[in-house]
Order: sequence, then structure tokens, then C-alpha cells
Amino acid sequence: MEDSRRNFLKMAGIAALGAGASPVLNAFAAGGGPAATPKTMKGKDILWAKQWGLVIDTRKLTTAEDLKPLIDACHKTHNVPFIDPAIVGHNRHEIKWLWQTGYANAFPDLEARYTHEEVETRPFLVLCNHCENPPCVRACPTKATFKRPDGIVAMDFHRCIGCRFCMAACPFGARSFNYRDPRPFLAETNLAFPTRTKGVVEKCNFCVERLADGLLPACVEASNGALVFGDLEDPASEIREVLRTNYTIRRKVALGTGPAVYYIV
Amino acid sequence: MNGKYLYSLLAVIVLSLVAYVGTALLRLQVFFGVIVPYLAMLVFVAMFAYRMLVWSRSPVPFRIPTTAGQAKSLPWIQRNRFDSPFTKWEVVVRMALEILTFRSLFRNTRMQLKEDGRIAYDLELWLWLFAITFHYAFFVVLLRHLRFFLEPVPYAVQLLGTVDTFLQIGTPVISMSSFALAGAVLVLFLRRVYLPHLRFISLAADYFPLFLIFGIAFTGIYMRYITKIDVTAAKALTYGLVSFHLPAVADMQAISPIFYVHLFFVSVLLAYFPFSKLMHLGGVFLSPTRNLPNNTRAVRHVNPWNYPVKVHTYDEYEDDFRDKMIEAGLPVEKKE
Amino acid sequence: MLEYAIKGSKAYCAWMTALLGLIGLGFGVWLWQFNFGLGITGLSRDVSWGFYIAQLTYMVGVAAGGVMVVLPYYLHDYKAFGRITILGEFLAIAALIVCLLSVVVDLGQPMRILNVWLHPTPNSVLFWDTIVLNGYLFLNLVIGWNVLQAERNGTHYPGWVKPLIYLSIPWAISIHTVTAFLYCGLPGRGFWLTAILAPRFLASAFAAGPALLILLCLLIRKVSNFDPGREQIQALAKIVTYAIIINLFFFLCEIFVAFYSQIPEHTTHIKYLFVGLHGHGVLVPWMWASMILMATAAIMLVIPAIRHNEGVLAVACAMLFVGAWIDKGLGLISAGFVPNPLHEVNEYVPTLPELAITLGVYAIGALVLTVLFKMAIGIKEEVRA
Amino acid sequence: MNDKGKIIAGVIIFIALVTFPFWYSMGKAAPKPEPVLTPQALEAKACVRDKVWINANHMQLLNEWRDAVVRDGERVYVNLEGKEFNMSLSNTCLDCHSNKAEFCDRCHNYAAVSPYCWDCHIDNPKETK
Amino acid sequence: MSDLPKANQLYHTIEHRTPATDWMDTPTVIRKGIYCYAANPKSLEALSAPNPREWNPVEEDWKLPDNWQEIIHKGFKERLEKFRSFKVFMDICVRCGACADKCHYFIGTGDPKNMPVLRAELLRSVYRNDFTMAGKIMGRVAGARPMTLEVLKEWWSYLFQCSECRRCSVFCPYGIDTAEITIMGRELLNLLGLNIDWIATPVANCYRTGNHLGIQPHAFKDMLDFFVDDIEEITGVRMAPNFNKKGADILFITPSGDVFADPGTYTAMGYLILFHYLKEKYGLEVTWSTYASEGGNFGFFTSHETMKRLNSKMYAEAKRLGVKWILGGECGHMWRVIHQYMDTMNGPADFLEEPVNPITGTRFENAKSTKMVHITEFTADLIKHNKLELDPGRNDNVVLTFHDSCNPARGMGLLEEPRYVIRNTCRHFYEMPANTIRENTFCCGSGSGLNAGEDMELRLTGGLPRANAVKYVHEKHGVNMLGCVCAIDRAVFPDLMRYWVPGVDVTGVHELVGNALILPGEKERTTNLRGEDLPGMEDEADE
Repeated sequence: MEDSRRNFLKMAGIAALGAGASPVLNAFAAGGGPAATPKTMKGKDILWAKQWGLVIDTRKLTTAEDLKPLIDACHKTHNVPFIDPAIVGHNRHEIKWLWQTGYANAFPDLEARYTHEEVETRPFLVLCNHCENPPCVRACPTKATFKRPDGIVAMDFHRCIGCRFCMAACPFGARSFNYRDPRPFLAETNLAFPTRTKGVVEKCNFCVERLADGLLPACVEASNGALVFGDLEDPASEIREVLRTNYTIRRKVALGTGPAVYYIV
Repeated sequence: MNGKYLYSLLAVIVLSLVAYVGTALLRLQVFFGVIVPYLAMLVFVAMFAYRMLVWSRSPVPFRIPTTAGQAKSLPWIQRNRFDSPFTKWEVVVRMALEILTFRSLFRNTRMQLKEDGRIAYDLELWLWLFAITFHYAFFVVLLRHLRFFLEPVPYAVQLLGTVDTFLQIGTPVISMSSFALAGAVLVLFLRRVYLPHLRFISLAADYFPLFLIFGIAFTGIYMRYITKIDVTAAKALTYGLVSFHLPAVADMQAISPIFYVHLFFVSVLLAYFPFSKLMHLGGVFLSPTRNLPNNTRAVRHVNPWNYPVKVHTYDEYEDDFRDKMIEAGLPVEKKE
Repeated sequence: MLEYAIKGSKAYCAWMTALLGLIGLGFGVWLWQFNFGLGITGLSRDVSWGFYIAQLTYMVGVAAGGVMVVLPYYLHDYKAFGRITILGEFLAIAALIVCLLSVVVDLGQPMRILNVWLHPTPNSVLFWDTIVLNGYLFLNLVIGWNVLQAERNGTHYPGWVKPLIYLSIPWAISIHTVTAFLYCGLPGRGFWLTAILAPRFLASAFAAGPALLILLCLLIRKVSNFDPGREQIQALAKIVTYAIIINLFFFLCEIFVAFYSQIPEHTTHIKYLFVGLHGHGVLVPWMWASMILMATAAIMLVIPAIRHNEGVLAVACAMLFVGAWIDKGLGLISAGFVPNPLHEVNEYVPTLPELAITLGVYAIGALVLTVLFKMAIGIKEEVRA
Repeated sequence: MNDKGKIIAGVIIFIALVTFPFWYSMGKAAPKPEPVLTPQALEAKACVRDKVWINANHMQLLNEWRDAVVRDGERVYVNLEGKEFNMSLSNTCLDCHSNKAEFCDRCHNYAAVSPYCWDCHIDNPKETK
Repeated sequence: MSDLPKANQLYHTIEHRTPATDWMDTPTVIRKGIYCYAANPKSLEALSAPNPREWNPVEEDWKLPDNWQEIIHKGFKERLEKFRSFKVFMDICVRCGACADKCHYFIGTGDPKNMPVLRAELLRSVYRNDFTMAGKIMGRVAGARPMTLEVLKEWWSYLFQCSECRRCSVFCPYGIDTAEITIMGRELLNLLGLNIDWIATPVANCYRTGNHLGIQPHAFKDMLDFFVDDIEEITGVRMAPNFNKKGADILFITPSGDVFADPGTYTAMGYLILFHYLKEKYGLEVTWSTYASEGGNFGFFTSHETMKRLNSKMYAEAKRLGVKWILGGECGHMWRVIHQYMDTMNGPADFLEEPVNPITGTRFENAKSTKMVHITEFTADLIKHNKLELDPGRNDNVVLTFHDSCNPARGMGLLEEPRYVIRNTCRHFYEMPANTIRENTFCCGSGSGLNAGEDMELRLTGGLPRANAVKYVHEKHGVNMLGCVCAIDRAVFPDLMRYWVPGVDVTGVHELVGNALILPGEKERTTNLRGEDLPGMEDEADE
């Protein structure tokens, strides 16, 4: 009864005043309703930062076998499908958040004619750089890709229209598009994390869902200390300590995007 | 200034109050949810049929199609089959174009006396656009509502719902037809109010259905997007009506009164329908200027009440003028 | 007005039926794509835009090219173009419809298309592109309709149309500029990262658009009683001539900057197009064909004697149109993605379903163009009868 | 002209169409479906909000949740009673209501709505291997 | 005409404004220049029509019978039961307003009650009051009003400001035809003797003498003989038309206006020349009739019954003379009656043969039941089969446009046939703007019996849309001649053109045929049928 009377007042308000009556409605609603309103907030355990960053100590990850557990951890956690080229006949539908590539591919502008032999063959782990000044965010026409206050370049799969402007904008090739329904290509499913629908772009999310629960990203957890994750803006953080004490490089700094992923070579 | 639409608006407001008060305060859900809809349906069906039968009782004494194109004539003259149909099937096509595409309104022009002394007739398609939007949107809304009256819901109805909610806007996803309906009604109303000549010819009976249909669309949209009613409970009632398995009174009373306002509006529309200009739904099929072939010279049309009339025969005529005719050398039947 | 589009000869009906057939086919394949995902195209993780977006780019040019008749007529009072401005405006409408539909079929989630306006994002060039394209479509519809209606009535079009006409001139420039900005503002795509991209687009637009218009004018003269006029066609031909020369000149500027500086980011894409990269080069024959077609057309057009011969002019225009299409519709988008940011080469070739959908989109454009031109020509014939 | 037959036939067809739901149901009852609660849900007694409210507004709530979680990074919902919940369709709602077919689908099918939530959110943790 | 301002001034005084009052409260003024004089009681008596009396529309007292409301009510009821068109049109109008600015009287006078929808509402309001439940209960709120004297006068005024041209019907989404409503309304008025004289007297004439003008048989023959003399003077060929000739192949009936007044007379000369040519070349016998000497049917503007009474002569005469079929001349409403009513009312014409053109062998399939063929159908067929020798150069001083008459256009679909004849007889032909021709054609403003002298203001304002379109081609292409296939057009357009578009004259299509047709044995013509010098013959004429 209570509820319906309020609704009636609302309806009468709208009918009488048209759409512009929303302040009136709110007044009605506030007047008749219970005092408390539900709230949303961050969890108590959440890990938060001003700009999350990652340091990859490539010296500790020298073979593909070293990288595989990290990649697997990431892809399993996030239900990233493996669309086997052997099955579909081509590699066009590939989706990857975290993968390995060669030095020359990861750092084409740092290519040296005569390179350190070990580095030349060392596999490099690449992923979304969660840039400080991300061109993909600038390109997205719907704010489906956006930069969170903690520096993570996040994606709202509900809002993505699949225009792929972000893919063209990303100078690191960090983004994948769901050219088809990914579910049939999931060997196992992490029930706690959604899959994607066809027609949206996806990429590394720095494990926001784990950070919310106070956990480090899956790859960091699986890296046995080869990956260091932390707040780049906090001078006291571990990551800053690592950066202070090691020479690091970032990918394509000349483009001015400000990658938040650093490599110790 | 214009009492006509104020009366109509008032009538619709009173109707909404009646249903609201009747269900929210007086708890007459059985009356508004069961008795009134059944009665309305009965009145609609019976009176609709009756009106059609009354029309059918008046014969069509002459074949008077309005020809809007070249008729069938000499074999080498290209004719316009559907604006000047000659056969039954051409008439069917003409009627289909008329009813499904609003062919005649599509010709609509707007006259303007220009300052330079020219009268211009511009193609004016807004009326056509909003009229056809209104009708099709209403039709889609009706078909979509079959989900409340059928169980299991047929695939076709689900598919229509999917198409109608194709654009993912809002929660629940908006059905485009609802908003198209409300928008078109609004424009048709504004047209009536703002165009002086249209305001001049409009009756209260022209505004009332617009307000009523807007009320239906508004309460529908309101239930779906603003205050959410218990849809399954509503369907239990609506499906109960058609299957004669009504839910318990307490369950009916649990449904928001706005639902009953909506249902009452619909009931009023149904009951009002056969007594109003809305009967153009049936009448459009019976218009003798449209549903007859233009073949009157080729196929004789019979007038059931044709009766002999007094004529001035040739003999009477010759009697009047025989001498003069003879004098002028004109042939006559009788010489004297 | 519209009755002209409904009635027509047997050939007209056959043409419309054929177009409807193609549209039906394209729509059917699109339903498949809608159901399966964009995986039925040749697009990939590396080449994430392809044929669809390339058609957007090319047809934006055709749409913008229409302004080459509007501008001389309204700004320079070049009376002769009064006869064909409506054709330029209607061509723009059809081209814009192809553009917009090309974007729609390229979307992974077309049902969310209105998110672009529900969540307006002024920092996204794509947001602005939707604004300018729809705006230009709207302008041309309003202007074209009113001007044609006035012509039919023998009256002057309403006064409020005039400012819209003036607005439409810079707006035409804007549609191609904004579309170029889609590409040339992206870091890490060396092929597109050039300030001259928008001027290049405009130059090719002002060549290809009027070239198509010339071809359409010649066709109209053949199939109807309305003659767009020799003077008009020759004036257009001159515009095409200068535009194609400027287009080629801009291209050479690009080549110079890339190869004199020898910055790999800028040269690799061009190399991929013209000589192939790491053994990949499906586009090499196409690109040479494009260059030869455009250059030959330019030479033909620049010689007055050839230009004045309408038969040869038609051939030159067709060559130019096809050449420019290969350049923008095949090469430009692919080459931007090849090699990818990690300097890997993954080529792109459109698939049959992709082509079928594109064909359907073009068929819609052709249908709209036919309807609009039929109407315009019908009224021109009627007024001159 | 005698077209009475045609008109009566037309009226009969019209009435048949208008009353189609009556024929279709053939008096077959289909009462409002009752969603089945899992033992876990029964035990919990209360949902995030009261049952009537949830019944009517759950789609809105989920929509607000998703924006809060995805865009604002806020994952905890404090309800009217001050109780906290993890805002997650997959991990909160479907954890308690692990029987989508008997819980969600019943009403959704009855009302012929097919939300696209399930395109991504894994529908039934118990059934999926 | 003299009290009217100059055309340009009049044009700029037209205002399309609505009064502040509701239309039911806006009084009707029956004003000079707009209304026609009341029917002469003698004419009504001649037809035994009800309530003949002297009365004057501008006087307060119309001398109505005491039970006039009952008569109207009963008449209304009877017509609702007899005509589905009337019943349906009373019920289904939604007042969308599409018809409003389609009416030439509304365009020209700006009087909102001349909007077709409102003209019909004049009757509908009474219908609602008398015959619908809503109207009976809710009264004015439901748009109902009782039948009062004011309402009757309003009916009379506006039903005689409608020329039954059907243009509104083309645009109505339900095909509501104001002509149909006007016909019913005028029938009801006739029950009270409220006809206008310009209709009643021609009807009485037609009933007795066979034609509207009351031309008696000998005079009719005299007039045609007079044309024969003229033709001989121009062409050097003497012809002898058949009158009331039994056993002729074809009976020819045309409006008597063509026999009586310029420029229709030139069209009549065209017919004579054509028939003579066919007789000489192919031995075809066409006969005129003095009894059925009227194609037009002003009964159509009175009542269905009167229409039938006048129309009956056509079949009766064809039967008496034993002709094979009937040929009809150029006329507007005559053809509406023939096309849509004659066979139903006075048929079946089983005593006639299915019309076949004996010269070309063409079967007129479209006229196989009514057995009456339009002369432009006939002539077009002859031209198509190359049966006529034509010299269109003799019409070179004519720059022509063609006015589709309302009834052949919208009640028949006759659009191409006259154009075909025109294109073969005249080399300078320009169409008026598309929205004013063919099915969109505008009335001459004087149709349905309104071509009297006293309502000239109404006729000129009502004719404005048509004249305005003529003016357009006159200024653009130098059009100097308005062609038509209607006797009323020929009678009224000269006035209309003089007022709105000086410099444009009026012609029938068969005048063009008469000029172009090369008669066997004719001398070299120096003038056209009007006696004007032919192009290139000016010098010879001077000598």
C-alpha cells in the first residue's frame, strides 16, 4: 500500500508536470520512503593505488617454459579462450592477454644490429601497458575503455560496441577482438569470472577482480617474484624500490603513452 | 480556450483515477481486472461485428471508384493497374497498398500561396510518416502483448520481441515500438492543437482517443521502466482471463494499481472503439471509392433497389415537336 | 516527387529488382555475421579494420566530392552548375548511406550502436565522425528536397535553406577531414601518421567524387530526356583533372618524406604495398594497377583534346575512379595494419561473405541513388517539358 | 451488389484473430510460476533486498551493480539493513540461486524475456563442468 | 465580374485563417457573388419535383414546408440505408485534415467551411445527432447538433460551393468522397425544393426538349447546318450530317453546349469534319439525335432519380434508331454518369452490339457492357491505326496546355487518350505542373451546375488554382490555348482566363482534330475553324 501510494503520486507528478518533474518526484520519493538508502563501496580488502605498474624481470624468465605458467594463470583466471589454429584453420581469431614475443618485436625501436646474444633469443612477456596516457581510451567512442583512478586501463564489456578503434589506436597490439563466441574454445572455465560475448574487444585488466579481494594479479602470483606489481606513485613501494635499483626499459616510450610496464633486461 | 481537448484530457484523468482509487483503495481488483475487461471484450467484439453488419446492410448501388490513374482503355495505352484497377486482383492490390502503406496519404501535398503569385503544392509526408508510425507501432505493441496471453509464448512472438528490443538501450532494454507509439501519438496531438485548420475541425472525439492511447502507452512504459510491477503476477491475471483460470483475489490485489489503470484504459478503448471514428479499422475495407474495380463500362453493376422512373419518351417528345420536325426535314415516326 | 521513383520502364524495374536481390543477399549474409560474429570476415587480431571501413573511407570521399558542384554554384555564382547541383547533393546522400551502413556492418555489437550518443565521448574522433556524417546526410536531405521541390513548383526555395547551403560547404570538407583524423591521429601507425592525410583524402575525394558524377551525368543523358549539359561535364572534368594531379603530388610528397628520411616506421608500410614485405605482398599488383590507372587518367585528362572527347573522358573517369578506389578502398586501411605494432606481418584478404555484405551495402546505396536521381531527373524533365 | 457474405466472412476472421488467445489456451491453466529456492537460499531467508522489490527491480539492481563494479571499482553493496554483499551476478546471486533453470528461467520464460546477461555470465555453476 | 478587384489584388487578399469561434458557432452568410439564384418553381413543376415555390436565399423566410425537419430526417435515413458510401463516409472520417487544402474552393476563398472535411461535417453533425448513440447522449461534445434553419441554410450555402470534383477523395486515406456527400446533401435539399435555378431550369429543359438549353429539334438542325456552311467556307467541302437516322452505325451524343456557344461550337465543327471524313473515306454512318441531344446531365447535380430520368434518353434513342453502339462527345460529368451510372440505372443495353471500331477493327473492351465509347478513345484509335490524314502544322499558332476535366480524370481514368490525340494534332504542347493535372487536376471552379452568372466571385476564386497553373505555363512557355474535353470547361474557362490569365483562349480537343484533318477534296485552307489566319497564310488572306 505504502509503495503503491507513492507510485501513484509519482505518476500523477509526471503526468501533471511532464518529464521535467524529476526533482518533484525525488522529493516525493524521499518523503515517503525509508530513511536509509543502500550504498555501494569499495571492499575493505581492496588493494588501491594511484597508478598501478608492473616490473618484469626478464632475467628471471629466460625460457618459454618460464613464461607458460604465468600466461596460463592469466588466461585461465580470465577465461581467455585458446582458439586453436589447427582446428579453425587460421590464427585470425586469436585472443591473448599476456603472451610472449621476441625482443625485436617487443622493442622494435630499440632493435640493435648487434645484440646481446641471450637477450636476442630471450622470450619477452608482453601485455597491456596500462599507459599513463592511453591512446585507446582517447579513441573509444563510448567510454567502454577508460582509465580508472588507480591507473588501470579498464574495459566495460557491457558497453563496448565492437568498433575496434581502440585496437587501431593501441601501439602495442595489446588488444584482442572476439570474432566469434569464445565459449566453445575454453578448455576449462573459471566460474567466478565471466566469459565475453562475441563482438567485444578484450585485453589484460591487471586483475582488477583480484585486487578488489586483496590479491595480486595472477601472473605476478605465478611468477615466483620475477614480476613485481605495485603503485608507481608511491615512492615507498616495492616496485619503486625495484625501479630505483635496476635499469629498466619500456616499450615505445617515444610515442608518449607512458607505459606502466617496465622491463629489466 | 479549446474546451474540446480539455474535456478529453479530463475524461482520461478521471478514468485513471477511477481505476486507481478502485483498486488501490477500494480493492475492486476483481471488477477492474476481470469484469471490466471481459465486458469490454464482449462489447468490442459484438459491437464491432454489429457495426460491420449495419454497413453491410446498406447496399452499394453504384460502382464509383475514384480513379487515380489511367484506366484500362485501348490496348496500347499503358494503364495504371493499382490506382485505377480493372480486375478484382488489382483491387486487392490497391486495397493492400491503401491499408498497408497508406497510399493515399502518401500523396499528401501542402498548398501555399506564394507572394510571387504562384500557388505551390509541396509533397507533405509528415502526416503519412506519423500516421503510419503510429499504426504500425500500435500493431507491434499489440502483437508483443501476446506474450501476456499465450503460454507457452510462441517463437514468433518472442522473435518480434527480440527485434523490437534490438537496440540495447536502458534496463530493461527499451522496446522501440512503445516509444514510437507514444511519440507518434504526441505528434498527432500537437498537430491537432497547433495547426489552426486542424484545430478548427477537431472534435472532442478526436482528442479523446489520442489521450487514451497516450495514457495506455504511458502507463505501459511507466510499468516497464519506472515503477516495476510484478510481471508474472500480471500475466497470471491476463492469461487467466483468456484461459478462464483466474488467480486468487489476493494475488490480483498484489499487483500494482498502475497495472489496473493500464488495463482499464485498454478496456475503455476496446469498449469505445465500435462507437467511434476508430471504426475506420473496419470501414476502410468498405469504402466504395476504393474497393471497387474501375470496370463499370465493361461489367454491368447491379443496383438492388433500382426502380423505374418517369421519363419523357420519344413518342411524347415527337408529339411535342412533330410539326417543327417535319418542317425542318427531320425524320419522324408518325407523319401526322 | 516520389511517384517518379515508383514508376519506371521495364529496365528500371529490372534494375531495382536486381538491387533488391543483392540487398536481400547481403542482408542474409549479414544475419549470418550477426549470428556468428565478425569471424566470417578476413579480419584478424592484427588487421582489425578491413574492407568495411575502407568503403567508409572511400565513400566519404565521394560524398565530399559532391561539394565540388555546390561550391562553384553558390559561392562563385557559376550558373551552369545550377543544373546539376541536385545531382551532387543526391550523390552525397547515397554515398553517406553507404558510409554509415559500412560502419554498422563493421560493428561487433550493432545493437549497442546508440551507445555512441548515449555516452558521448568528445575525445573520440569516431564520435565526431558520426556527428559530421549524419549531419551532412541531414543537410543534404533537407537542402536537396527543398531545392528540388522549389524547382518543381517554379518558386524559389525557402529563405532558411540558404544558410544551410552555406553551412554544407565547410561541412563537406569536415566529413573527410574528420574521417582522415580517425587514422592520422593514432600513435604507432606510421603509415597514417601524417598531417597530409586529410588533404590527401580531400584531393582524392575531389577527383573521385566528380569523376563518378561525370559518369552518372553521361549515363543520365543516355537513359533519360534530361541532359546535364556539356559545359557542366567539361567543368567537372577540369576539377577532376586538378584534383587528381594534386592527389598524385601529395602521394609523391609522402613517398619523399618516408624514403628520404628512411624512418622504418614510415617506409615499411609503403614497401609492403608496392614491393611486398618479408615475402608478403598480395596488394602489390593492385597498388601498381592503381598508380598506373590514376597516372594515366591524369595524363589523359590534362590534355584538353582528350578531355573534350566525352567518350574518352568517360574512360579516364572510370580509370581514375577505380584507381582511387584501389588506393583508398584496398590499400590504405590494410597497409596501416601491416606490419603490426610488433613488426609482424599478417596479411588481410577479404572473404566472400565480407564481399557479399559490402555488395549489399553498395546495393542499398545504388538503390537510394537510383530513387533520388529518378526523382530529380523526372522533375527536371517535367519542368523543362 | 451482394457482398454481405464477404463482409461476414471478414468479420468472422477478424473475431477469430482477436479472440485467438482464447482458442490457443483452450482453457489450459498456466498459473504464475514459483521460482524454486535452493536449500542455501532457503537458509539465507532474505535476499539482498526484500522479495517483492527484488522481483520487480532485480534487473535495475544488476545494472547498477555492474556500473558500480566495472566503472567505479566498488564491489560491496550495503543493503537497507546494513548488510554487505559482493556485487556479483556470477558469484553472489548465482551462488545462492545455483538453479538457474528453476529459479531464473521459469519467470523469464513465462514473461518471454531473454536477458543477455547469460551471454557472458556463466549461467549455472552447478551444471557447467 | 466588374465588382471584383483586379486579379493580382484578389490573389493577395486571400487569407487562410480560422475564426476564433467554433465552427458550429460561426454564422453562415449567404452573400452576393457566392450564391446562385433559387430554382424557378416552373422548372421544378415541369419535373414534378417536391415543394416548388418562389423563394429567395438571401431572405429570412425560405417558405419551407412545416414538416421540413421530418422530411430531412426521413430522407437522411433512407439514403443511409440505400447508399453504403454515405453511411460509411458518415462514420469513418478521422478528421486527419489531409483533404483540407486539396479543395479549389478552399484554396481560392479561404473559407474554412470549404475544407472538404468540414463540408462533410455539416451533414455529419446532424447525422450524429439523429442516428448515433454517442450523439444522442453527449450532444455537442460528441460533435452533434440538431437540424435547425441555420444549419439548413449552411448546408444549402456550402453544398452549392462544392463542384463534386472528387479531388479530396484522391487524398483521403479512406477514399471519402465529398462529391458523394454533396450529392446526398443536394438530394435532401431537393426534397424541400431548395435547388438553384442554374440546375433546375436546364434539367427541366433537358427533360422536355432533350437538351439543357431547350433547343428544339428544328433549331438544333439549324445550328448544325450553320456550322456546315462555315466549314464549307473554310474547307470548300459541303457535308450533310445525319439526324435521327435509323440504321446508322453509331449514335453520337455530345453536350448541347457545343452546339450553342463559342468556343464549344468549334469543337462541334471538329466532330462534323471527323464524321464527314469517316463517311467519305470509310462509309461510316454517324447520326446525331435531336431527342438525345444532350450529353450533359444536370440531373446528376439534383438527385440520382433525376439523373436516371434524363439519362434514359440515350439508350432509348439508340434502341429506336437501331444503331450498333453509342459514341460520346467531349464532356466531363456526362462521362461520369455514362461511365459509372448509366448501365446500372438504365441498362443492360442488350439491344446494342459490343462496340467495335468498324474502321480499325479495334474492340473497345472497356466499354463492352455499357456500349458507349468516348470520342477521344475512338479518335486515338483511328490515329494509332493511321486512318486519319492529319496536318498538325495547321495548329501551329496554338501553344497548348491540357486541362484534365475532373470527372474523366477521377471518375473514369481517361488521361492518355486526349493527350494522344493532342500530340498528333498539335506540335506545341506543354503540361501544367504535375500536382495540378491528371488525377490531381483542379476543377474549373464552375462544375456541378455552378456556372451561373450571379456566383461569378465564387467561380473565379474557385477557378484560381487551375488558372494559376495555366498562368505558370503561359508565362514559361507562352501557352496561348487551354485544351479540355469538357463542355462546361469550354463554357467557363474563357471568363476565368480573361480574369486570371489574359491571352489564353480555350479549345476542345476535336477542334484541333477538325483543323488538322485533311478532308478529301478540300481546298487549301487559309484560316482555322475560328476564321483566324493559319500560320504562313497571313499574306494570302490579306490579298
